[in-house]
Amino acid sequence: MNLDFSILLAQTALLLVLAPLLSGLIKNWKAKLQNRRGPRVWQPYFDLLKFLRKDMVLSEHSSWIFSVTPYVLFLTALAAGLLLPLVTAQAPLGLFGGVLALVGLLALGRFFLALSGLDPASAFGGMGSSREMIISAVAEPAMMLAIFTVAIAAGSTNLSQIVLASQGPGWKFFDPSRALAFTAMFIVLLAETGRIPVDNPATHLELTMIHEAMLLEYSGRYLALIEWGVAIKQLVLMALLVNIFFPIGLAPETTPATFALGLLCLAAKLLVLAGAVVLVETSNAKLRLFRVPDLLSAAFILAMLALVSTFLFS
Amino acid sequence: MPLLALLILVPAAAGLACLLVRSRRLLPALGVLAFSATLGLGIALVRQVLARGVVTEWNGFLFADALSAWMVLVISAVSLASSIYAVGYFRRDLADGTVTERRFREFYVLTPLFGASMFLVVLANNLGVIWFAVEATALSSVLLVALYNRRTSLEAAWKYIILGSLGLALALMGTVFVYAAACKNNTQSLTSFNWTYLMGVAGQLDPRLLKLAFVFALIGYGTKAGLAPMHTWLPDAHSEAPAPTSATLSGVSLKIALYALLRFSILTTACLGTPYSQHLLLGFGLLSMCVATPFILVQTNMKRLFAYHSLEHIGIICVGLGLSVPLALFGAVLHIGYHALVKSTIFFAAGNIHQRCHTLQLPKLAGLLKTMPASSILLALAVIGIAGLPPFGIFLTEFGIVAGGMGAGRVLVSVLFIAALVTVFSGLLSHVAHLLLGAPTQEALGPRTPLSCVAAMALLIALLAVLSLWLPAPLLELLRRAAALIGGSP
Amino acid sequence: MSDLEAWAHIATSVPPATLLGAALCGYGLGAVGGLFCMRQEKLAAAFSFGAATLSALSGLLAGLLMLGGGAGTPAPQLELLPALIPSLRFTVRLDALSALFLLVVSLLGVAISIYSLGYAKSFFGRKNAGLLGAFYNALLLATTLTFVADNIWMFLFAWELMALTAYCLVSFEHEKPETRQAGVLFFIMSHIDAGCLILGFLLLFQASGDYSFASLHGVGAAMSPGKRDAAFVLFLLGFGIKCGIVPLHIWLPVAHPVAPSNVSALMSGLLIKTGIYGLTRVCFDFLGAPPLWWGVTILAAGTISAVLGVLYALMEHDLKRLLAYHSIENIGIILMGLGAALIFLHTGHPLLAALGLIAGMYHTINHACFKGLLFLGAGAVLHATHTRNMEEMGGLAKRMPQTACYFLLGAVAISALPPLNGFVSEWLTYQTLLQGFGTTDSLWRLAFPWSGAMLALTGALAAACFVKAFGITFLAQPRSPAAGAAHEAGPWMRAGMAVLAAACVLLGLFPALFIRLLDPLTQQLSGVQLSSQLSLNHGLVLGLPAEKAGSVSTLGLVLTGVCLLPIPLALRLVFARKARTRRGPTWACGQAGLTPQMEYTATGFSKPIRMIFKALFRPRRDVQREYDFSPYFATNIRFESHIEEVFVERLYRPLRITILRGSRRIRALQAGSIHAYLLYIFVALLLLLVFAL
Amino acid sequence: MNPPTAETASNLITLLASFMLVLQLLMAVQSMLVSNIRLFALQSLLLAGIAAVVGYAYSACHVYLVALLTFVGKVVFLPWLLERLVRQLKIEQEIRPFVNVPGSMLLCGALTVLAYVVAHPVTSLERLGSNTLAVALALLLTGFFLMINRRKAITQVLALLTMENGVMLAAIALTSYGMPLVVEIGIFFDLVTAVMVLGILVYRIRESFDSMDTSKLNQLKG
Repeated sequence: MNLDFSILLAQTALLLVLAPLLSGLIKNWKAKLQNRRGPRVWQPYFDLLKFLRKDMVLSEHSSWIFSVTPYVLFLTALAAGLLLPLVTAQAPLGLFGGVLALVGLLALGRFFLALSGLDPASAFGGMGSSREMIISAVAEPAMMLAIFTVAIAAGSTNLSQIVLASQGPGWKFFDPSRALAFTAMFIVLLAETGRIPVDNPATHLELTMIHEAMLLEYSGRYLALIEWGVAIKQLVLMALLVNIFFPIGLAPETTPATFALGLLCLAAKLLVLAGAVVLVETSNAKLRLFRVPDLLSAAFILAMLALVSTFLFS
Repeated sequence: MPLLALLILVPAAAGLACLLVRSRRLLPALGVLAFSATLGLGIALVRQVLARGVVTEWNGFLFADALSAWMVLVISAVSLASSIYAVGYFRRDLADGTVTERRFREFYVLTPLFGASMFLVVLANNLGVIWFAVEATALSSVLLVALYNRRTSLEAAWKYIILGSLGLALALMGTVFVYAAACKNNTQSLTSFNWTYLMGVAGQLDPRLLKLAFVFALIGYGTKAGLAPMHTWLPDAHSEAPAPTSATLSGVSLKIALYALLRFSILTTACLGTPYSQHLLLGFGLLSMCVATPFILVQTNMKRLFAYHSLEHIGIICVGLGLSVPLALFGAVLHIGYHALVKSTIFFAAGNIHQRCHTLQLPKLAGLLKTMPASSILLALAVIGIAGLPPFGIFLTEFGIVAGGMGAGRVLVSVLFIAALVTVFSGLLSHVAHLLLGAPTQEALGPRTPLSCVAAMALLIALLAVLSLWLPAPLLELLRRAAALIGGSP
Repeated sequence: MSDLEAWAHIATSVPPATLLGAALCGYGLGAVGGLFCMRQEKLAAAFSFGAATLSALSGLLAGLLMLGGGAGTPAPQLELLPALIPSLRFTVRLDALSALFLLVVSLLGVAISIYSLGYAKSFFGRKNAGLLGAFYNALLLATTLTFVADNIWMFLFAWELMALTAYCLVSFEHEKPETRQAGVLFFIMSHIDAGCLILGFLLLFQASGDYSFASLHGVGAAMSPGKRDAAFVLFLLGFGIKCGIVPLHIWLPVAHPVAPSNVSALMSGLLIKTGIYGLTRVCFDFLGAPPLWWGVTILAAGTISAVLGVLYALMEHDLKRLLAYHSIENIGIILMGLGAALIFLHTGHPLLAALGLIAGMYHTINHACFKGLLFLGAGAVLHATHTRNMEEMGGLAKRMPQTACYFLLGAVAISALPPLNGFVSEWLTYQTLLQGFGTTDSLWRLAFPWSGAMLALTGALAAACFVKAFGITFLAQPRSPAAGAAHEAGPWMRAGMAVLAAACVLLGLFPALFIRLLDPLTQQLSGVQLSSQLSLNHGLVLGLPAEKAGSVSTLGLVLTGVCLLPIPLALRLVFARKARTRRGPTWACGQAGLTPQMEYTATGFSKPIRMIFKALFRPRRDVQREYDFSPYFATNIRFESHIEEVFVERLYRPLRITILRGSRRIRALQAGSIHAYLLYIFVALLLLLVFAL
Repeated sequence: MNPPTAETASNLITLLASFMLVLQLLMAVQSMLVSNIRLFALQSLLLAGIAAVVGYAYSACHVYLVALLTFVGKVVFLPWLLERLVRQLKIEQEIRPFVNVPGSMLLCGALTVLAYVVAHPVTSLERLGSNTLAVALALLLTGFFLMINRRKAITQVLALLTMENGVMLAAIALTSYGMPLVVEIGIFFDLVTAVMVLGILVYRIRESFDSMDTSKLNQLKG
C-alpha cells in the first residue's frame, strides 16, 4: 500500500471543502422546493467563518470532556472519510480499517457528543443524547446486516474490495439483494444524519430536536468544529452509500486523470442522492419518537430480506 | 493380654464405679479416664489387627477384624470427645437446675454402659451376642434420652424404646433364621453360630432362608440404624437427648446398627453370590436421602435439622456400601469416620447454643457469630465439613462414592445421589447462614460457654482437618482391608 | 540498559513450573498470614494484599513464559499434596489453555491487589481487613488451581473451594439482609453447577477409566453419541451457571454488587472466566468432534445473553448491578466466538475455528481488563460517595479527575469503540461471523449474520448504557451532598486502576503482539497456528488470512488522528486568535439558574429503551401525589418505576414456592403419632416380604 | 429317638402351636387389659409346653432349662409385673382401637395367610411339627398389627411380648434343640430388662401426662 501523501492530502482537502457545500446545497434545495429563496448554497462557509471568529462561552458546570469533544468529533469524521474510497477505488488509509472501523469511528464521535450533551447539566442536552444514542442503537443492526450483505458478496470488509467486487460485469443495481440493501441503508442514513422523518435538523424547538439538543451549549470555534465534523460525517455516509451501490467512475488505480473523472462522477452521484434526501424531507413530516423504532425495524427487515435473497435467487 | 475383653470391661467397670462413688466431682473424671483408656486400647488393637489380620479371644467368642477395629476407633474417639464435652455441659445444667443430682449420676452410670455395649457389638463373633449387645445399647440409651424428664423427652424416649424393641424383635427373627440355616447339617454347638464359622460354611447354607433372614435383619437393624421409612424415632430421640448423648447417638450408635446389618449383608452376599443384599441396601440408602430432603428444607428446630442430616448421611453410607465397588466402599468406610467426628461437633455446638440462648427455634436465633464467636466459628467449620465442601474429607468420600457409582455404570443412582446432596446442601446452608450471620436478636443470654465444651469441639475439628489431608499409612491400610472385607474378598 | 537485559535473562531462565508453584505458595502464605495477624488490621491487610500482588506477578510471568515459548514447549506437571486415595491425586499442569487463563487471573490479581492495598483502609475499625485479605488470597489460590488442575478430582476440589471462598467474600458485610440472601443464592447456584459438573466429568470418566485430563483428551470419540450429548448438556448447564448464560444468570446481578468492590472486580473479571475455561476445555479438548447443534446452541445462548444482558443493564441505576449485567453481555460475546468456532470444527474449517477461538479468548482477556477497571472505578466512586445509586451522584469528574479518566477509558473499551481493546476483539468476532456465512449451505448459515446484527445492537446499546453510566455519575452537577463532598481515591487505588487502563490501551493498540501469545492455544485446540497470517506489516496491522480480506490497525487510526490534529489547531490560530473564552451559566430558558434536580436522571435516560422494549420489561410505575386543596397543585410528588425480572418472576420464584410447599406437605408425614410410625415399618416389612423374596 | 415318639411329639407341637395362634386372635379381640395379660400368660405356658415336648423328644437337658425359664419368666413374673403396674396406674378399659373388631379379625386372617405363603418354601427344614414356622411368622405379624391397632401403652408392650413368643417358637421349631443356651439366656435377660425399663417409662409418663393414651404423645412434629 503506497501511502503516497498526494492522494491523502487531496482527499482530506476534498472532504473539508465538499462537506459544508453539500449541506448548504441540501438546505438551499429544500427551501426552493418549499418555494422559498432560502440561504445561498455556500452559506455554511460563512457560518463556519463567523463561528470561528466569535468569542466562546463555556458552561460553568462542564468538565474537560466538553472541550475535548469538538476535536474528537472532527477528527473521527475526517479519519472515517479517509478510510473511504471517495474518488477512486483506492481508499487512502484502506489498510487501517474497513467498513467496521468506519462505523466504529463514527460511533466514537457520537459517544463523545452524547457525553458533552450531558455535561452542562441541562435537561435538553440529556434528552438529546439519550434519544440520539437509543436511535443509533436501534439503527445499528439494520446497518450491520446491510454491510454484511455487501461484504459477503465481496468476501471482505475492506471497502476497496467491496467497490471493486461490485464493479463486476453487468448492471449490478437491479440485483434484488443490492436494491433491498440500498433501501435499508438509505433509511439508516436518514436516521444517522438526523434528517426529517427521524429528527428535524433545522429546528431549535426543545422537544423535537435530537441532534441539535446536544450542541445547544456550544459556541464559538467549538461550534464551528462540531458543525464541520457533522457535515463531514454526512458527506462520508452519503459517499459510502453512493460508492458501494453505484461504483461508476471509481477507477482501480489513481492517476490525475482518473482522479478528475472520479470527482465528476462522485459530484453527480452525490447531487442525485442529495436530491432524494431533499425530496424525502419535504414530503414527510417528523415521526413521533416512538414510531422511529418501527421505521428502523422496517429497515432491519429489508436488510434481512436482502441477506436472504443473496442465496435465494442466485 | 486380653485386649478385646479389656475394651469391653473397662467402660463397664467405669459405669459400675460411677454407681458406687459418692463425690460428684469424680464422676466426669472417671468417664474421661475410661474412654481415653479405650482409645489407647483401640490403637493397640489396630496395630495387632494390621499385624495378624484377625484377633480372637475366649476361643472365638470375641473377634476383631479390620472393620471392627476401625469401628472401635470411631466409638472411642466420639465417646472421649463427648465425655470431655459433658464435663462443662452438665456443670451448667446442674447450676441452673435443669438436671437433678439423681439424673446426673444416672447419666454417668449409663453412658459408660452404653459405650461398653457398643464395643461388645463390634467385637462379638456370635450373631446372637451381637443382637444381645445391640439390645443393650438400646436399653442403656433410652433412659439417657429421657434424662430431662420433660414431656417431649419422655415422648421421644417412649417412641425410641417401642420402635427399637420392635426392630430388635424382627432382627432376632432374622438371627434365628440364620442360625436355623447354619445348624441344618446338625452340628450343634455355640461355635456354629459364630460369624467366622458361618462365613466358612456360607456356600452350603440354604439361600431361601438367608434371603428371608436378610429381609428381617434389614427391617430390624434398619430401624435401629435409622433407615427410612423406619427413621421416625430418630429426629425425636436425637433432638430431645442431652447434647453429649445425641452426639454419641447420631455419631456412632446409628453406625453400630449399620455394622450389624453389614455383617448380615456380607453373609448373604457370600451365600447367595448375587448382589441381592446390596441392591436392597442401595434402595434403602437412596430412600433415606430422598426422605431427609424435604424435612431439612422446611425445618424450624435446629437439633431436628441436624438429626435429619444424620439420616441423610446414613443414606449416603448405605449407598456407598450398596454400590460395592472398591472406591465406593473405601469412601463409605471412611465416611463413617468423618461423619462421626463432624456430627458430634455439630451437636456439641447445638448444645452450647441451646444452653446460651435457651431456644432451639431457628427463626428466633440469628447473628450468633457476634454473641458466641468461638462455638459459631467451630460450628461453621463443622457445617462446611458436613456439607461436603472441599477442605474437609467428606467431599473426598462423597466424590468417591459417586465416582464408584458412575464407574460401575449406575448413572441413575448417581444422578439421584447428587440431586439429593445439592437440595439438602441448599436447605442446610440457608438455615445455618441465617443462624450465624446478621445482627444478633437474642437478648437474655445464659452464661458463657465453658472451656471444656469448646475444647472438645476444637479437638474433633482439628482431628478432622488432619485426617482430611493426610491419612497415616497404618490407618489407610486398615481402611483398605475393611473395604476389601465388605467387598467380599477376605 | 544492561540490567534490563539481565532481568529479562533471569525471568526467562526460571522455568514456568516453579513460578506457578511460587504463585500458589504465595497465595497460601498470604491467606494464612492474613488470618494469623488478624488483630493488627494495617499489618494484616498490607501483608496479605502484598503477598497477593507478588504471587500474582509470578503467576503472570509463568503464564507469559509458557505462552511466549511457542507451541512446542512441553506442559510442566506438578504434584502439590500426597494423595489420600491413590487414584485421586493433587496434580496441576500448565498447558497452553491453562497458561492463558493463568495470565488473565494473574494480570487481574496484580491490579486488584494493588488497588486493595488502598481500598482495605475503608474497612479499618468497621470490619476485619485481615480476614478480607485472607479470603481474597484463598479465592485467588482456588481460581488459579481451577485453571491449572490436571485431573477431575483436583478440578472439582478447586472448583468447590472457589465457590466457598467466593461465598465468604460475597457475604463479608453480612449485616445487611440482602447481602446474606445474595450469598446464599450464589452458593446454592454454585453448588448446583458443581453437581452438574461432577456428573458430566464422571460420564467422561466412565469412558476413559482414568481421572487425569491427559487420558480425557478426545475421549468423546470413545463415548456413545447419547452419552456424549448428555455430557455436553451437563457441562453447558454447569459452566453456564458460573458464566451467567441468560436463564441461569440470576445470581450474578445479585451477588456482585453486595461484595466489597475489589472482590466484585475479581469475581466478575475472573470467576465468570472459570466457566469459559471449562466450556473451552471440555468442548474443544475432551468431547472431540462436535455435532452441529452444540455450536449453534452456544452461539444462540451467547447471542441471547448478550442482548438481554445489555437490555437489563440499561434499566439499572445501581452502578455495580449495571456492571454485573454487562458481564453477562460480554460473556455472550465470548460465547458467540466460541460457538462459531465449534460450528467451524464441525464443518471442517480448522482455520476459521482458530479465528473464532482467538476472537473468544482475546475478548476474555479484554473483558477481564476493562470490566476489572470499571468495577475498581465504581468501587472508588462508592468509597467516596457511600452510595451505589447513580441518581445520587454527579459532578465527580471535577472532584475525582483521575478515577473519571480511568472509568471513561473503561467505558470506551467496553462499548467496543476504536482504538481500545473492546473494538479489536469485537472486530475479530464480526470477521468470524462474516466468514461463517460462506462455510455451509444449510439454513444454519443465516445464524451467523443474524448474530452479527445482534452483536451490533449489543455494542450500540452498551455505548448508550455507558454514556448513561459515565454521564450521570461523573458529569454535570452533584445530585447529593455526599457526591458534592466526594474526594479523589487514594494513590494505591489509582495505581491499581492505572495498571488495568494501561493493559486496555496496550491490548487495543498492539493486538498482533498479544495474538501471537494465543498460538500455542489454537495449536492445541484446533491444530492451526494463525497469528503469523493475522499480523501484517510486522505486527502493526491485524488482517485476515484471506489475501483481500478486511484488516484493521488501531495504532494507524490513532496516528491518523494525531496527524490530522494540526488542522483544527491551525484554524484556531488563523481565525480565532483574538477570540476570548469565558465561563457562563448554562441556558435554562431564561429562568434564574439550573438546580441539580433539573438534570437528566438515569431512569430518564433509559426511558426510551423501556418504551421500545415494553414487551420484555413490562414496566410498572406508580406516582403518589400529595396536595392540600386541589389535585392540580401538588405539594409533593413521589415517582417510582420498576421493571419485572422475567426469569426471576416466571421461572425461579414459582419453582421455589412449589418445592417448599411440597416439602411442607411431606413434613406432615412425621405427624407425631407412634401408630403411624409403626404402620410405616409394617408396610415396609409387608412390601419386602411380598416383593423382595 | 425312636419314630413313634417323634410322630406323637410333632403332632403335639403342631396342636400346641395352633392353640397359641388362637390365643393370639383372642387377644386381638379382647379389650380388657387384665384378661389380655392372662391370655399372654396362657400363651407363654403353651410355649413352655412345646419346649418341654422338644426337650423330651430329643432328651436334651438344656431345652428343659429353656422351658423352665420361659415358664418362670413369661408365665409368672412378667404378668405379675404388668398387673401390678395396671393396678398402680388404675387403668382398666382399653379405649376404642383404630380398626374395629371384625376388621381386625379379617386382617389377622390375611396376615396368617401371608405367613403361610412366606413360610411355605422353607418348611422342608423343620424337624418337629408341621409348619410351626408359619405359625411363628403369623404370631409375629399379628402381634405387630396388634401393636399398631391398640392405643394403651400396656397393650403395646403385651403385643411386643407376643411377637417375642413368635420368635421363640420359630427358634424351637426350626432348629433341633433351639439356640445355644448362652444366647437363650442372653435374649431372655434382655427381654426382662426391656419390660422393666418400659415399666419405669410408663410410670414416668403416667406422672407427667395424666393418662396412658399413647395417641396423646404427639407434640414432636415435623
